Amino acid sequence: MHSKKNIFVQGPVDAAFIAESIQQHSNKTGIGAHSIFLGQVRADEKDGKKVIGIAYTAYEDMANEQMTLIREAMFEKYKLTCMHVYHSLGQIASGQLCLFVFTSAPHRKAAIDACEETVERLKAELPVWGREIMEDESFQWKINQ
Amino acid sequence: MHSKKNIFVQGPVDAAFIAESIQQHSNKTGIGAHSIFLGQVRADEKDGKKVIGIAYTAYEDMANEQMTLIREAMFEKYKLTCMHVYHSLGQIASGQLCLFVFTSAPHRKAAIDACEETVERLKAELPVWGREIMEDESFQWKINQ
Amino acid sequence: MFVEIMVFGQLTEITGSATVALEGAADTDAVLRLLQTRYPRLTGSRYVVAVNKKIITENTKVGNTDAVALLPPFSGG
Amino acid sequence: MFVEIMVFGQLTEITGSATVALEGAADTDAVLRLLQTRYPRLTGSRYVVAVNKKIITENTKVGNTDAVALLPPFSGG
Repeated sequence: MHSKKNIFVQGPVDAAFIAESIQQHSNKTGIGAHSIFLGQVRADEKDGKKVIGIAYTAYEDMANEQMTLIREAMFEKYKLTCMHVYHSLGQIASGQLCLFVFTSAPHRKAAIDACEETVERLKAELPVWGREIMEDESFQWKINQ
Repeated sequence: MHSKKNIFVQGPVDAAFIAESIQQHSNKTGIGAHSIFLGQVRADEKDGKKVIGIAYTAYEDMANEQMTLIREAMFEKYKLTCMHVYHSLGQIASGQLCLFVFTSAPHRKAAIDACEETVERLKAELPVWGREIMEDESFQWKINQ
Repeated sequence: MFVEIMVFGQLTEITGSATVALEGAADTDAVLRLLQTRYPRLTGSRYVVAVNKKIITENTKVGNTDAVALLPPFSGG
Repeated sequence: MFVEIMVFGQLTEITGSATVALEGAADTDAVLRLLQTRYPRLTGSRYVVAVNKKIITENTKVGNTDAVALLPPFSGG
């Protein structure tokens, strides 16, 4: 469970995939709580131009190794049953999902805290870059808050 | 959006319903983050007997009114785009989902904080009762931590 | 004065039903006295009282149009 | 000594490609000096250097089997 996984998926995360992931936990009857975070591409307006999508690239090998470290730290710190992370690569249109973080635990506090901490850490620590595509086909590089 | 809604569903919350709820937000392109909490019935062991399910009852009218107050407080306190809450009634087997809290916002902090606070408040404030059904058909009333 | 009391959760095991009709109670203190006389096990039980879907913390007048409810500790979610 | 440098994100707009081959750099300080000479706009850019998928904070020896990468500020999620 703690070995190196590939978190990247080509294109958006789709809702059916999320449903399937949730469904797969119904036989883990020690779980009492799931916490899910979803990142959705926002149609921000920048300098009067609308963002129509974000194109994601990553240093995939390094990101997957770093994610393994984050995952191990989360299992160390919180009493978790499982944890799954998926990040999109390629162009994701506004309104589509680009990030799916899913933690499960016997009790809610562990699931909720681990999910939030994982989101914060992966935004800060994973070598992933988003290029915002504008409606006029110009672009600018995303900056995380 | 802030008018009184019915949060109760008969039977478990199913994964396909969650997927549909997520999907319905893809046209709200001001959203950047979704936070979801799911409660799953745990197969706890109590006095050597396994919990096979929980039967939920509620003072529905009062719970829906109280949930309206919580919802209004969340929209007041956090910059949210939307918020949805569903709670099961009737018997829910271990491994099935009994609670679905779903908050969406332009930015992650509001979505995450509102989701967690809503979960805490609804567990403390909604007149809902769970009766844990044991494998030998005996039962005991659930106590929230 | 006729009041119908709604009873929930584990308290229904004491009352044997989800509603209890009471005669001659004009306020919540009187309601509780009558109920505890009829169902002595209520005395040792934890619950709060709601009138018209609001939890009350002091004695409150009630009549036959009021929704009075006994609520044991919540355990939803 | 031949080193291939991986370049990511907005830095690829400066280098014009995702990899840059360098000759004659034995450590990361030398790599950066050569890169900044070849691509002057790098000097004003924010980035960190990773060697073998770990971010380094001080000068590090590199050879042709090491994975050297220039990483601008992350913006995933």
